[in-house]
Amino acid sequence: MKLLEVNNLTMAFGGLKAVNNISFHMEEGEIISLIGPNGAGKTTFFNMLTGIYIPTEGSIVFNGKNITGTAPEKIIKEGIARTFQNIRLFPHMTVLENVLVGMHSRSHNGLFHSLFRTKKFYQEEKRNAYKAKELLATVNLADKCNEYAKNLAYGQQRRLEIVRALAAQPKLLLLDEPAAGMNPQETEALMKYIRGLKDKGATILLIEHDMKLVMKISDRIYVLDHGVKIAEGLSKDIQNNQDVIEAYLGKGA
Amino acid sequence: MKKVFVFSLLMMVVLSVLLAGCSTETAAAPDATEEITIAVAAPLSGDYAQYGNAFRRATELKAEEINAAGGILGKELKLTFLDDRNDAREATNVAQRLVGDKKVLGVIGHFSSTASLAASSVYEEGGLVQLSPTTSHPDFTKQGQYMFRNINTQAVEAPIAADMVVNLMDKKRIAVIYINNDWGITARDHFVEAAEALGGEIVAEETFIGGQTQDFTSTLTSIHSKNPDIIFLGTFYAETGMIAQQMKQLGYDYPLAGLSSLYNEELIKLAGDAVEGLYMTSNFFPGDERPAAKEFVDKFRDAHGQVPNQFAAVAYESLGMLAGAIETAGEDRAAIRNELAKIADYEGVTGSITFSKDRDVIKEMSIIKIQNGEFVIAQ
Amino acid sequence: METTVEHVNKKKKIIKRRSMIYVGVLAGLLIIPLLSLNNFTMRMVIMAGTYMILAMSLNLITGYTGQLSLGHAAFYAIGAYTSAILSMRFGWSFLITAPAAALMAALVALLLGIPTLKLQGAYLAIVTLGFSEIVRIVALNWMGLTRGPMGIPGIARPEVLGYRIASNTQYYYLILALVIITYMSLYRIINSRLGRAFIAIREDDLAAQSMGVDILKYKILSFTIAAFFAGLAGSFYAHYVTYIDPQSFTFNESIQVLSMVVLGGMGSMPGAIIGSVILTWAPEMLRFLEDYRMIMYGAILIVMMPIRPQGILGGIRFKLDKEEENQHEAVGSE
Amino acid sequence: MFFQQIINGITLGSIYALTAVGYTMVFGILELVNFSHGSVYMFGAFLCLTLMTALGLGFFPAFIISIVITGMLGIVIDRLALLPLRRKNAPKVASLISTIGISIFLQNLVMVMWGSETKNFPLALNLGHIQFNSFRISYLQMIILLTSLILMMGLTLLVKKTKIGKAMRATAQNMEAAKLMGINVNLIITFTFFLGAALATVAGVMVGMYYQSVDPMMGFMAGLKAFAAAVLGGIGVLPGAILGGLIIGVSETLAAGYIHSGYRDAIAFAILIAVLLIKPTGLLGQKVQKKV
Repeated sequence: MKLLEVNNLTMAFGGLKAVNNISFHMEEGEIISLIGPNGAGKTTFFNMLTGIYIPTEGSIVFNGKNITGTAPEKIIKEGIARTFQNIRLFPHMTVLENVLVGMHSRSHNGLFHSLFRTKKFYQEEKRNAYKAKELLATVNLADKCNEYAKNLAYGQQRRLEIVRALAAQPKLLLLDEPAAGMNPQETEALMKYIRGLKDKGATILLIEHDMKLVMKISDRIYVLDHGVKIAEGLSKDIQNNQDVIEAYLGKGA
Repeated sequence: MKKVFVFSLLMMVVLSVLLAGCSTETAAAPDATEEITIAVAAPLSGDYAQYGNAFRRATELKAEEINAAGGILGKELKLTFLDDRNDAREATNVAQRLVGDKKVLGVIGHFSSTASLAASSVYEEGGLVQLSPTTSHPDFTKQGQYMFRNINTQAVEAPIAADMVVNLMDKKRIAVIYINNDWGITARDHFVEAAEALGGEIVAEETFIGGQTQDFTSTLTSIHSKNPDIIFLGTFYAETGMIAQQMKQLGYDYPLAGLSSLYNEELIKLAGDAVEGLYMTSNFFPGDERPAAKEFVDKFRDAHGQVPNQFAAVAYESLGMLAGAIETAGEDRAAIRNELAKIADYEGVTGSITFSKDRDVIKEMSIIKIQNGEFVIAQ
Repeated sequence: METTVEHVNKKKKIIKRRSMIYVGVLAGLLIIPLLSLNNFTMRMVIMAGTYMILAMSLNLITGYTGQLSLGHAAFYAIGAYTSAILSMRFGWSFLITAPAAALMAALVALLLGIPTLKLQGAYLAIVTLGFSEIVRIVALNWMGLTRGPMGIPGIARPEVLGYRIASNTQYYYLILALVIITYMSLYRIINSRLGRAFIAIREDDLAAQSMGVDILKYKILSFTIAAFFAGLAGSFYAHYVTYIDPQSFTFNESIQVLSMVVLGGMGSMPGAIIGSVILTWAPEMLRFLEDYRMIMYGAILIVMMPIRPQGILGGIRFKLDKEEENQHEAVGSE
Repeated sequence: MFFQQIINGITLGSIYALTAVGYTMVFGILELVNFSHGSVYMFGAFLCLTLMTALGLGFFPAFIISIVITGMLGIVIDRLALLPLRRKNAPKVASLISTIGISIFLQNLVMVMWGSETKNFPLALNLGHIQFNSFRISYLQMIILLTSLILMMGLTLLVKKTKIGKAMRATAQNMEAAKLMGINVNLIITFTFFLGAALATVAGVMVGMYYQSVDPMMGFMAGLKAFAAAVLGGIGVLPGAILGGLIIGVSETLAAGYIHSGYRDAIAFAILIAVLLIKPTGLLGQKVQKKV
């Protein structure tokens, strides 16, 4: 069944159409990559999916429900979680707390339970802390629990951000350039990690510039340029697509 | 362990600050010192510092006189000045400090009702005389047995002003501008009541927040549309300067009248001919020919190069009365209170002073006006 | 990996040490009046306690949630007036007027917060400032309710369970209880899902939103909780000084509390406490300077900030906070 | 009466506008809620008065000297109090507290130096007025409005057309990037403070002259109103400061004239809040696009 279906999505800022009439769909369990040169509208597309921008036109149907224009804090409850291109962790919170904030939408302790430290409060806190630590262990951050996020190394911060998004138990994970700034070894590890997620049944939409990574793990690829979808298909089709080569290297290449 | 250390350090800081606080004050019982201490508590910084400074200059002058004449009970009078910034909270701190300092035998202060009323419960509990030269709030002396004031409440002054406006000046249609504080409101209430009883008609009542409002044009324009005969001012000199100036700029020409609060040489400098012909009631007037007043004005002028205003005058005589009470009662706070309450016909610079059984005063008032850029007696 | 036995032992040790610290601090605080401090010192301690409540609560908005409020005095005033009016008109006791005052302040904050907390930075700052001016001006003019500038004198001294509070020692224990209640409540809120949401908003509101934090809702919640405690402080103040008027709740009061929070360290509860102690005492300690007192006060603020811009205790995280989390883990992994 | 009230409102508004132009200037570049502006404004007025009365200077020389001296005071304030904070990347609120410290310091310094009484400020530009049927306008009122408009245009030109103006805008947009582009950010900020303080003096002197009085607390409310006007118009938008000042002035005047004089400031603030609820970034402020 289709997990995500996007129809004729358009986002205009003033006269400029950052995303123009894009249709798009995803099946459960797929890894799909969104590629294209800088300024192609990829991140804008993510921002519409996560409710940060309200599309000028078009609709987003997720899991059979129209979520166009839903606020970001509700989108995550629907099951879409994301990371950011320029890492946006909570720098003065510990690693563990960052992950716990990721669980916000899946936990319930309110004022009453917090204030009176009820049994329910402790149960949830313990459960969450346990789960968070399990998740952190999957990216080798278990021993950094009480470090401030700002004190982590760059690659660790990237991993923490992914874990924070996973903590919300999303049906669809959006990763915005997760390999940016990583060295080849780190990229390799990241690739394995993403594959591991897929094996556990995760559905992932990826924006990435690292073509090697994209080609190796994507089930399908969408290519954007100047807000328009110029190609879609399997990895090898895209590699040989004339339009894509032109978009990346300029005409006449 | 480090954090535990930080935490204990924190507690130590708190405790040492507390202990340092104790040492700033001598909690010792009164010993046979050669000094008699009286405190003056008033705003010496902040918006109202000018009034506190008037207190300070006048009481310093009086203390010099007393010491020159041999002091109190043969000991030297020492004044201690405490700044309350005209802030209720700080006034209570000051009061508590003074109550705890057994050397202090009485307090001259505070300046305004905010400070005086907030501090009064502390003075009352500590059994220390609080003689405020200026607090006119009707509830002030009801706070306890140790509260005294040396100024007419508006229950006394405003009807005199109403009589001045309606009968002496013969103006019937009256617009009132009053400052939105306890003094201004009481003044307005008593003035309006008395003026209406005398056959006057109040055509407008306008207010403003002291120290905050500088622009009176809209108020004056509204008043102008009511076509009054006179504008009566329940205000202080600083605003009055602006009101008069702006009235002139707007091209309105109404006679002005006000209360003793307007008396300040600076008013004429501020407003020039815009206040020419202004009538006001007066507690104290430097042109007063009585010897007590004349002597005070001369001495004050010599010491500070300026003419004293009424705030200085009432502070000056307050200290005189308190010193007199100590002379008779000795160094006992309760006895001083009882002696002070008995004071009758004290010859002060504002006239003869007698405390009523509620520790209020009733003073004679004169009417003065501004003529050729000078304050002169009108009646 | 540690064994289960080690875990349990570690946990016990942590709990033991923690309770020892708490007991020690509490004992220290309880015996302060027995040091036979004079009334003036006691008054200053009590005043510092009142400001601790104000500063800790403002810290929740400004320090933890990252929203600049310049109008904390408004809620302080609302609390004081609610308490004074209920006590004068209906003769209600402190045990009723204090919660009523706190709830009233919280209610007003809620109503103000719903439309305004979507504003950011300086825009929010001016709105809170403007609101506190409005509150003061209404208090000045609404004679029928507040007696305007005449103020409310003779507010009844508190009676707690038939026990009349009158001396400074008794007031000390009352304010101590209130400070502890405030500290405990705020501590629990901050170290919970709510607190993490607040801090996340401060750290990065967009990321917080993307993680499911309803920013507006949590800002309103933070604002309302803070107002609740400011109202409580106001109620205590009214029943302690026994006279209130609008002059006591000016903009300067908001600024004073904000200075305490920033000086002590934003986002640090002990910081807010230290800040209140220092700035309550500073004007009294500087009295010997006479006329130059307030000049020095200003200079101290100017000099202190660059020395520790994050505040005295800002950025220092007490182990106590973290231990609680570790403890969850330990239990969770058993 | 209505026309007169509108004139009254515009005059009061232009006083606010004059103060707000300088305020919004510093505000726009540093995003700093600056509580020292009001006290610098007061200091400038006292300085000018002293130069006139104690040294017997004429109005214009005194005016210009006090602008320069107070401008330098602005530099001192920045270098001593705020630059150390920028060096340490301190939070904005820390700078806010520093400006509060400066304002307490200056107010009390002036009080110790010149006393706390309200002092007469001579009406050096007594130019009379024009009388219409039912209302009148004085030339001084027009000069105040004109001055604020001229300052606004001058500053706009400065910011848009000159090299230093471009550097100022770059600094406002992104301090780090400006640094990388080789702009001496601290110099630019210090210059902004010089300008801000000089503008505050212009306002302080003009207002002192208009009311013919100065006192040490005069800057407090003026500073708050300038802050309000600057925010209402949109932070850092120069024409916005004028518009904001005029709106606050007129609404305050009409509130005092037709509703209740005791509630004038409350009504002005209520209008401010209401406008911000509709336009959360001020009347002329740009809607900020979320950066992701």
